[in-house]
Amino acid sequence: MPTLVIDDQKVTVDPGTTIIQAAKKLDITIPHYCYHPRLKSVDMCRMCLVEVKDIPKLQTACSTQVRDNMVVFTNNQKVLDARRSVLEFLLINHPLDCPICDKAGECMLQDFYFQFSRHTSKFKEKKQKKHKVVNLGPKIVLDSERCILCARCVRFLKEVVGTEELGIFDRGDHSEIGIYPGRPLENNYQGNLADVCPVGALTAKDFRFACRSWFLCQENSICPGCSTGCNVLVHSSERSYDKTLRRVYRLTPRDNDEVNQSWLCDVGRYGYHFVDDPDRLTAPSLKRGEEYVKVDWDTAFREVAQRLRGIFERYSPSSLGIIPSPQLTNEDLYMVKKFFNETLCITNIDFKLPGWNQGQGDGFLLKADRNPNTMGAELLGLSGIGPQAGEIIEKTRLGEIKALYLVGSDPARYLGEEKIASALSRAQLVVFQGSNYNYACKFAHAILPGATFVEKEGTFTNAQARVQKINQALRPLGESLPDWKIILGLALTMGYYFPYKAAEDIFKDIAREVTGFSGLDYKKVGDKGIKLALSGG
Amino acid sequence: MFIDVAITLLKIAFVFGLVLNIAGILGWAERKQSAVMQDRIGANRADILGLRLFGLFHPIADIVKVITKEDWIPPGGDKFLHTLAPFLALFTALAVFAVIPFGDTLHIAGRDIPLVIADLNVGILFVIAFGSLGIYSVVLAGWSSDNKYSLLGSMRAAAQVISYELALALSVVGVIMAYGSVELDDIARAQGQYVLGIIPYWGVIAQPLGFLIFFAAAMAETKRTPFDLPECESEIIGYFTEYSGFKFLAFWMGEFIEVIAVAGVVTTLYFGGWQVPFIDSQGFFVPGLFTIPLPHLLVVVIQVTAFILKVCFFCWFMLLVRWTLPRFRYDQLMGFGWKFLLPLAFLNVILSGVIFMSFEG
Amino acid sequence: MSKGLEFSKKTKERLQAIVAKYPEKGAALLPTLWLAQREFSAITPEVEEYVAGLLGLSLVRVHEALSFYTMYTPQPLGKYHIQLCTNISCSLLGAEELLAYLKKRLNIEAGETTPDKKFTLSTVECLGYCGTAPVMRLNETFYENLTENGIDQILRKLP
Amino acid sequence: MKIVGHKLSFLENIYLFEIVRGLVITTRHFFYNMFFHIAHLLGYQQDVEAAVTIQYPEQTIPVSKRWRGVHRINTRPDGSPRCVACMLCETVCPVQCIHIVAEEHPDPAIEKYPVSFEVDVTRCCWCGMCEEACPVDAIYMDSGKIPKAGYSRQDLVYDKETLTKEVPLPGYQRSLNPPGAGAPKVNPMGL
Repeated sequence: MPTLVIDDQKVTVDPGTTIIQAAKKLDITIPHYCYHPRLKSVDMCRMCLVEVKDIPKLQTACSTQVRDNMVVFTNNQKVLDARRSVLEFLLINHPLDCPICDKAGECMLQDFYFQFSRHTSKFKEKKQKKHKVVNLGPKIVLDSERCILCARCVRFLKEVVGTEELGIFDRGDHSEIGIYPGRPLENNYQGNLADVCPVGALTAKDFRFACRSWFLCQENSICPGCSTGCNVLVHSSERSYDKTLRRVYRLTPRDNDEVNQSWLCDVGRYGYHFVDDPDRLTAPSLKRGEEYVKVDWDTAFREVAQRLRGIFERYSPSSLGIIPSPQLTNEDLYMVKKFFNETLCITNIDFKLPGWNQGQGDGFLLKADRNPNTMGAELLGLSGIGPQAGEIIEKTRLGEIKALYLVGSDPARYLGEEKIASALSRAQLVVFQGSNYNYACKFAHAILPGATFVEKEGTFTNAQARVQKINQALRPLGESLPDWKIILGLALTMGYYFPYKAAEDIFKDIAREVTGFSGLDYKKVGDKGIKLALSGG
Repeated sequence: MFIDVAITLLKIAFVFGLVLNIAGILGWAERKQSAVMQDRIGANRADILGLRLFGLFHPIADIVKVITKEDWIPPGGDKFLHTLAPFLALFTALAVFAVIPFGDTLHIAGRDIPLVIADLNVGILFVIAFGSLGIYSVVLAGWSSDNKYSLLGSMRAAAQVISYELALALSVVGVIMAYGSVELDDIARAQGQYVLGIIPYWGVIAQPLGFLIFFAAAMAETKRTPFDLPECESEIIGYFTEYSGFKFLAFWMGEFIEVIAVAGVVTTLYFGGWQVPFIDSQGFFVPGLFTIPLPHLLVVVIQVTAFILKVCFFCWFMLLVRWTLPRFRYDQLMGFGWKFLLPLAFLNVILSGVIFMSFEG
Repeated sequence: MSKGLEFSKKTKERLQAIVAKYPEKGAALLPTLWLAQREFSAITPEVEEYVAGLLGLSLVRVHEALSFYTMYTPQPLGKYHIQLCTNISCSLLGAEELLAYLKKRLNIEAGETTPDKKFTLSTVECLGYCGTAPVMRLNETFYENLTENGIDQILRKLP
Repeated sequence: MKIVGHKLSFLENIYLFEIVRGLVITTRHFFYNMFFHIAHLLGYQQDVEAAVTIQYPEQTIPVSKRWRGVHRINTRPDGSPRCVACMLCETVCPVQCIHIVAEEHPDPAIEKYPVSFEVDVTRCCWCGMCEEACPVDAIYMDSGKIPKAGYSRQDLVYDKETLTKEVPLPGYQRSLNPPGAGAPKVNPMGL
């Protein structure tokens, strides 16, 4: 175990560690461009030069491995001068168009220039003109003038994705990143290129010019795209800065060694648009004749409660069917179970609609099961109590089930519109609770708007049985509410009181009552999540 | 009999027409006069077909605006009293004019027509009584508005008016002593005498201190700056906060009519009423030297005109005061009324008594 | 997806020998490209694909090498490739005039090929003969101390 | 507490004389102004001012060259706004009265342009920081105009077309590039 001194601080690290990693342990940040913790070091940018005692020339911190008794200076005049000079070189042909560059505000070149350089350019010649707005593929745009040729993107595609779609062509100051002519980027991970790029050369089309980065708030969350449960940051703003009036601007991956490292697949990354989609349900509405009338929550609850009770009184609990969705959080699902199953004794609860987990995975991050909380729904026992979800729909068609309560699920997506139409049109009462309009809403007698994953707090349990927390980044759109609150309100209207004030209270109860969750609370789940200890799982 | 009624109605029409018109014009005059005093131009935007006429159309525009406004009654207020209050304010202010003589007795077609609507023998008491009644409108307005600020405003107003009522009434006592009558026509007539044969024996000569007290107290009664604490449109909230539309206009007009009423009473009590110096029913004369006879009708016209001009002057003067002096603080207002004006009024009564007694004796 | 593009047997043998020299097949990219250029006269996209397939490299890697080195050409050249140095020493000694002369004589611009596919004219940076500037390279032969007359003679001698 | 002021003399304490003094001042103004107002009406003494007021909007006060009026967006030679939608003015604006929506410009050399550029003059506090922040010489407040009243809030949200049409008041232009200028003289971004 070599022990070395970095800027007068002693640190002991594993053999084979590089200086930059050792410095990170001491919270010393060594500026760098080409170095990326998850990619091989290539010493391309020369930004991370540090002085090592007894070595006359400066060394690259990203590739120099530590030795015992090494003495490293990351901040002396020699190093600062070198950084300044490197930056001066990097900026020779870099256009000074930060105001229109999408990366401004989160650009490492900009940051380090202000931190270390602040030189006035000595370069009097004309700047090298390169290609601008190069279309690399369906999701990424390249601006070669802004590129500093750190090759992070090239290496990412080579080392992580393995598709090798980008290369550096030409020579000297003509060098440019590019695709092989006529072969655009096609892989499912190209969204990461914009994150990986330390400058504004690679920008995501989805985010391009939509908003300046400093207008955005960031909140830790979990990607709801599949059962991997990649850790993400939600970048959002309550005020809209673009024509589509969106509030969530992008999802970026958040480091988690256990789940997604530093990456995020495009399916999840660009799957957030439903949050601000025009088809969002924003107010509770009731069917009056053929029309839907927007009402307030109390009215909606009263009506749903009254009709549910009517069906209860005329038939039996077995004439009610509940289909929750594995898109919901543990807390939402627990409320569904607690109220409908344990309190109202309805046994027709199941989330496994036929084909629920048959998407297409890619073997890396994207899983075939496109639901973030399948494992949670299983653990909470929302399947296997009674008939399968497909049977519930079938029973509705046969008239055995008179009332159907859909919590966030979209049966038409799996079963086809025809089947759903024939089933739901038979039911005496269809309640749809969810965030976006779907085909089943056509038959709903009451529509209760639910909040999306960025608008509520809660936990997801991913396929590895890892409980991870989502945080609220935005206020729920319109009058929508988190699903657990809707069920809580409905329960209260029907005369059942649950003492929950926040999602955290529900989680405490889950921890108390559900095997596997025992002893957990939000603090223990933390930002990185916690893996459940499941016996025989 | 019938002709008497007709004549009375004619007089009423004349007086009220005059008063209401002057009140309307005062709204314009207040803006224009304050503007001119303050080196401004003043309201001049309302126009009819491009004709602006120095902003004279503004009162009309105001009326149009005020009538088309929503008439709003606070849901928790007393609907009847809320509606009654502004009209009470108008009524009490207007009633005072019934006893104010605006000219000498007119001899026409063998009839003696006194140029006063109702020559009550308790004229002064009538004036003071109606002045006091005016406070009802304020209190009712404040109370029926269901608004604590309105109520506070009206309480302020009630306290203020009652305080100054005393000084007002006591200052008038001096005038009664001087002319020996409470009938306004008599008082006006008595002011046709001359002191030392050349100085008109007007109230202001007989009662200089009384005049000041009366004028100050009367200003306070009208609730205008510097005594405008009940309203204080600009900062403290007054009793007509909850009034809008025409009812607000009624208060507004009531205030101007009060101004004219005060001007009329001051003219009658202290500035010779309809008397014009050196003109009497015989004609123009220089005391002790000569007389130029004038026709009776001309004399009456001159006298009525003089009365109107005097009233206008005092209206102007009261506007002048309003745009010159800043507002009292409330404790200063009460202190001034009780600790200064009232003792002064008593002193005036005693002094007047002593002086008149010694002259008669 | 080489559309029927294939090295001749002789070239294949040479390639075998070259590849054997390197620990990794991919390292033989440059000589293989050189062989390909000889064989197919230019490294067209089809050739790139063929080479990439032969060496188990991605297309992008082959294209990187192709774009980096100037002696590989993506377009077919004329029979004679004239590369005239226009760097400092040569320019000082009249390379610019020579270029103008060549352009006039061949009736093409720099970088173009004559319609009869006989000549291709291109300008290059230093060829390493500054001591005997101006210099031009005709295919693989270098000509030093050039003059207009000298060029005439050289070109006249060509078959 | 410190009481500032002087002790009132007896005459001042009576107030009566002070009141009269005040009345005299206002009366003097009244008659002086009244005289000249009437004289003006009859066409005399036009050169004597009897009122300090200005009859806005017919008359306006000549404003300083540094005075900040309604915003103006400077234009390129082709008449399109110089703005590149960098949103720095929106960022620096202390009252958030600027709202820009950016989009890709067909010309890759320009790259970004504002699809909508709105200034809410009801919110604007006329601080001029947007002028300072603009890196491309696009927004100026040198139109010398006061925003006119509007019948709705939306009337007072000036859009891109309105702002582009504004021209600097003659002699008041602060930009070195007049609207539609050819070669930019100030060229921080090569645009």
